[in-house]
Amino acid sequence: MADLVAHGVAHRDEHGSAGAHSQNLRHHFDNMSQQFEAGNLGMWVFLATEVLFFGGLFASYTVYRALYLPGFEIGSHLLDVRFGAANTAVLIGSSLSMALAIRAAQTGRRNAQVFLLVLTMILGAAFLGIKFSFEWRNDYLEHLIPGVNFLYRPEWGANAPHVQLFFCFYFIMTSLHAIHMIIGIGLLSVLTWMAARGRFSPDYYTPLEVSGLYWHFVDIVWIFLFPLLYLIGGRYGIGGGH
Amino acid sequence: MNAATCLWKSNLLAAFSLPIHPPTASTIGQGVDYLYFFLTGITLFFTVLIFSIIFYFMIKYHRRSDDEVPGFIGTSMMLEATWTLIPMAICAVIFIWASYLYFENSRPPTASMEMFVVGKQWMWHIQHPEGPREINELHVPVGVPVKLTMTSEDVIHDFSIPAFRIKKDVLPGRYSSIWFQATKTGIYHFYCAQYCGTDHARMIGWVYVMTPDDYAGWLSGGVRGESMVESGQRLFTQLGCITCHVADNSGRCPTLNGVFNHPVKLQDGRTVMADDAYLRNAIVNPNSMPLPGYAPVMPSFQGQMNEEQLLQLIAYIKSLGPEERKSAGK
Amino acid sequence: MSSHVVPLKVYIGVFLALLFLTGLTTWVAFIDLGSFNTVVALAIATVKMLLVILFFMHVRSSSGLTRVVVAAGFFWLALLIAFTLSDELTRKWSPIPSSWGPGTSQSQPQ
Amino acid sequence: MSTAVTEIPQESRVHYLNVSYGVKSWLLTVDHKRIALLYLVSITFMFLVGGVAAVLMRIHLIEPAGALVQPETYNKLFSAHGIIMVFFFLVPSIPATLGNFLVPLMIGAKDLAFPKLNLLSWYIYIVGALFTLYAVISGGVDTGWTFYTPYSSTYSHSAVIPVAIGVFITGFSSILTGLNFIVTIHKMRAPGLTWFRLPLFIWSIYATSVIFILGTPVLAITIFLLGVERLFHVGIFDPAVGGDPLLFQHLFWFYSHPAVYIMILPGMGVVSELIAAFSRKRIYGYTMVAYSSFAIAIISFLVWGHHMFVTGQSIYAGLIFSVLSFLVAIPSAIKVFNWTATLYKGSISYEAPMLYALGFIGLFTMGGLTGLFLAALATDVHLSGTYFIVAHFHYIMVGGAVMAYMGGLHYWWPKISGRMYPDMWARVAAVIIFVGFNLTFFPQFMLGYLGMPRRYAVYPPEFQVFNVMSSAGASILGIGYLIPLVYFIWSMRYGPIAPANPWGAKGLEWTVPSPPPTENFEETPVVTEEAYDYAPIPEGQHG
Repeated sequence: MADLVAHGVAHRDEHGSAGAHSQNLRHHFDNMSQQFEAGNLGMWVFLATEVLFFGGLFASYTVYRALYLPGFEIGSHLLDVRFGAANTAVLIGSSLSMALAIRAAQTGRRNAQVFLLVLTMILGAAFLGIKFSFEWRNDYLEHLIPGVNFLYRPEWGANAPHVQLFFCFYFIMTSLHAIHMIIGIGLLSVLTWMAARGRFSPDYYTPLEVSGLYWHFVDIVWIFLFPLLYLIGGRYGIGGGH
Repeated sequence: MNAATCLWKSNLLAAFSLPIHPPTASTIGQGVDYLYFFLTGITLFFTVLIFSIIFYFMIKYHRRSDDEVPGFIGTSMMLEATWTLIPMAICAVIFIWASYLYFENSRPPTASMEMFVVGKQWMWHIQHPEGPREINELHVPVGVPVKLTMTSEDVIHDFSIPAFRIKKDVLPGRYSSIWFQATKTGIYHFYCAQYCGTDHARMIGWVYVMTPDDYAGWLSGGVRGESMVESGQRLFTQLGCITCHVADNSGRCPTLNGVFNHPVKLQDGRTVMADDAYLRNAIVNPNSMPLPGYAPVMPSFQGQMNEEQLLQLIAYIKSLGPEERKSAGK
Repeated sequence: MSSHVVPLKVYIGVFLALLFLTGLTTWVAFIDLGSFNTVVALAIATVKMLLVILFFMHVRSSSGLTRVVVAAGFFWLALLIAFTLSDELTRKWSPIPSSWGPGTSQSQPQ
Repeated sequence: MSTAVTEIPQESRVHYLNVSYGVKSWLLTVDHKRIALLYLVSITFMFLVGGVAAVLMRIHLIEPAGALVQPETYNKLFSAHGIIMVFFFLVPSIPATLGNFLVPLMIGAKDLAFPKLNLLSWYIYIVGALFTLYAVISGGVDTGWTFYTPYSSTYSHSAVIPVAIGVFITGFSSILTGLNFIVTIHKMRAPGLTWFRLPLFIWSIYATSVIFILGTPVLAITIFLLGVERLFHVGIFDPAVGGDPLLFQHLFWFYSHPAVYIMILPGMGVVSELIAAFSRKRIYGYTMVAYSSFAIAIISFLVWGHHMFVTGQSIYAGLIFSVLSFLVAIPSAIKVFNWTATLYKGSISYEAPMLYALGFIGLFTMGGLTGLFLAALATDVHLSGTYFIVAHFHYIMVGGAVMAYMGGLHYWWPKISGRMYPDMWARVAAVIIFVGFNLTFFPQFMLGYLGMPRRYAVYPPEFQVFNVMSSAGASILGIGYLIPLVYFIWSMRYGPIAPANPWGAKGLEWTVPSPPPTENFEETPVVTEEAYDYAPIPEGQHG
């Protein structure tokens, strides 16, 4: 959690009190390019941290998947690949609109910025909608949420604990990802407001750029989560979707 | 026994009011000690070296006036290389020596006596193959390799016998093992060396190293329960294993005669060794490793028996030679 | 400001490539490739990641320092996974009992 | 760098301490120097709390049957001591106080790159610390600072969750501090201040920040998984359903071994500054010392398995981790030799900071060499889990990191407070700490070799003699630490006014007045000289 709040501040730092100044340059920087580079590097370093933050989960997941492949396959095949693939497409779309929003700032088109930022948020919300109201709801109904209502099924046999382990990681990874999405949407709403007030120009769009990096990173996490969670051991032999 | 303990303790206190070296009472201990002394020598040498140089320089180059400015001294790459390569060489020697010892020590001799250790908060249960059980005490004959197969009922413990220079974590849900061959009769401490909760510090006991005659006397003296194998055999019947695992391989399940320590071919094509861990898994989690040609009909016995019974059952299966079953169990 | 404006068609092209790869990875999952299914899925994911990093995140036109930071993150992740697996995957090989197989001598250190 | 400082009387001059007053001016400050002081006060408090726990433990252990408390309480004491000292004192100690204060000053910047983020780091630290203190007061936690599963996840009946939350939160404070340092050192250096003109303290802080950035998140997620497991019992680390308790140890040590270097690397940086200043010489083998910080930061991530040689980790993995552990000893050895060589033909004076620095070299050498016993597989089997380990890491963390911290605090105290401390008292305290430290921890090497396991509330009587020695040493050590606390506070009001450069040392931080103005430098300095440029460096030589 804290990292995300911090991100907001990290990001705000570059433009923080800018409203009060006639310029966007903070006093302890020598010039705009130093400030831009500092903000950019700060976000990249933060993302390196994020890689390792998710990395602990990926490492644990890899270990258990290597040890308990059959259980993980059963678990993976209980997920609906159509939702996973659709969500991947939605998220890629949001990354595109984010990138285009930055481009709109670079080319000084304010209305396009606002439109694209709103579109990004809508796509992000759509992702979360699919995740929560279809996938997680189904999982709940099918008693697949460990620690809440998980039930062993007889056909899993001795693999049952490992199926549960798979769902542990499924829920921890997707919820951590979802939290990052929610923070990202919060960030974008601030940016939208700023964009609407014309705060960004071809000379100054650092907040957009660094938030974009964050948004794309969250996209990348999902790009890996999709095959790792939905496509274990191939989907052949179990029929389409469910 | 308690009197002997007290006597020994007071003797020790009298003899070594300030002990600086633990007793060395196993074949492994000797080798570890040599390495330890070598390392101590290295440590002393370099500590004394650094301290002396610092003291010497401190006195020799003491600042004499406030505006004194010493000249620049360029770095000699030869010198840098020297004090990089020499420590490297020393480290390489220690690494090879220590690893060699460790590998040697991790390999129990085949002719080992096997004893079973179960750790639980906060005591040690020990069972001898002949039957006697002990709590927080371990009687062993001198000069005979002994292998301890260990597991835990709850958290991670660690079975440590400093006089033998051995130690190994005891984990729940799996077996770990150590072995030793005592070289000196006597009484030595063993400890739990992995923090395990409130009374961690009371999870200690004594190893009694006895002459083989004394050990035989001790074995016959105590109230003798069933041997490990006998208990296992009883469980084998009670739990109904015997109805499927028929000796002549005519049952619904494969015969267990001679299965121990031999490769088993699994349905997915892998071949695994039928060691303790395999047998344990096969009992607790039978369907996780289906065998070709057999239906997965065996139920899991997880929760049906405690760790000690599991050990007994495995001891019985291990005792089943390739020949007739009735010759086993004796 | 440092970065130049990337042409619209590059963004659209990358987007279409990402969509195509998503479809591809899903489609491939329904074909039996044995253990190669995982390899292919991860390879495709890696390509997608590179596309996002290089184009959407502008690493293609950014400084060497940024590239080092990106590489460091993934390199350390690889270390974490590789070294953990070095234990988890080799743990079951208990040393071969000295009685097993011909030519192994009784090793009993004195 | 050698520009003469015009001395204006301190009282009439506006500096960062008197620029504004009141609680609000401190709690909302974004000045890196004030934030450093906020940290200084907070970690000193945590040090005292952890220290009290240590003293109680040592009193308890005077008698084999335990002299003071029940085993349950003892377990909570050593857990509180470990958790507080590691996560709330040692990890932030030098980076968050001296680092925060000095990084911008040393590189000629007005502030860190993200001042508000810096303040936020402190608040995060405080929230984490409050959670942990709450847990300690509301009943305590008894898992040890290592939180090993399944004890912590299933069997412990203590306040594991609040402490886990505290540690989790504090981790982000480290991450943000590290992030700030990395960006600052990359982007805010004064013109002319190339990488190889940087003070070695900056190199070590940079290397430390790399570990902060790449290690701490793994700890955070590990603690998170532990919390999930404890709350929901879903089996992540539970062997009954296929979870692996050793996986927790892998993830935990992936951070916590490098964390040892988070503690010692900044100490190495401080000692490099002190040795140079008090022998008036450029550090011998500057480049090697700088690179070795980096080598340590990287290799330190590859050695964590040496904490697990007796856990049942694969012996092949053990082999790899063992050889890499020996490898990480090499850069440390290089540093020790280079520091010692710096003294050669120097102009050595024995102010208190120098005494700490020399003490550091000696104790770190011993701590490092005893580490070889633990990197070596065969001897580790005998020694791991015993007091030998306790002694070894205290030689590194207390004999090393805390000594350096104390030395650095004395060295830069005139810059921080604008006042001098009483030199005689400081030297006496340094000697007392050195003696007390050795008396406390050397006997523990013997105890460990004899086989006494750590974390024992009671112990067999044959170990009593060494335990009593250790407890006696601890009381001396305790007094040693209280003396500086008293005279530092005293000096803030009554100490003689400090000049801008009381030691005649080189470095940008000594070119500004003591205490420095809020903006640090009136105009951005331009650096034309090498670091530690006491004597002219011949053309083309870097050394």
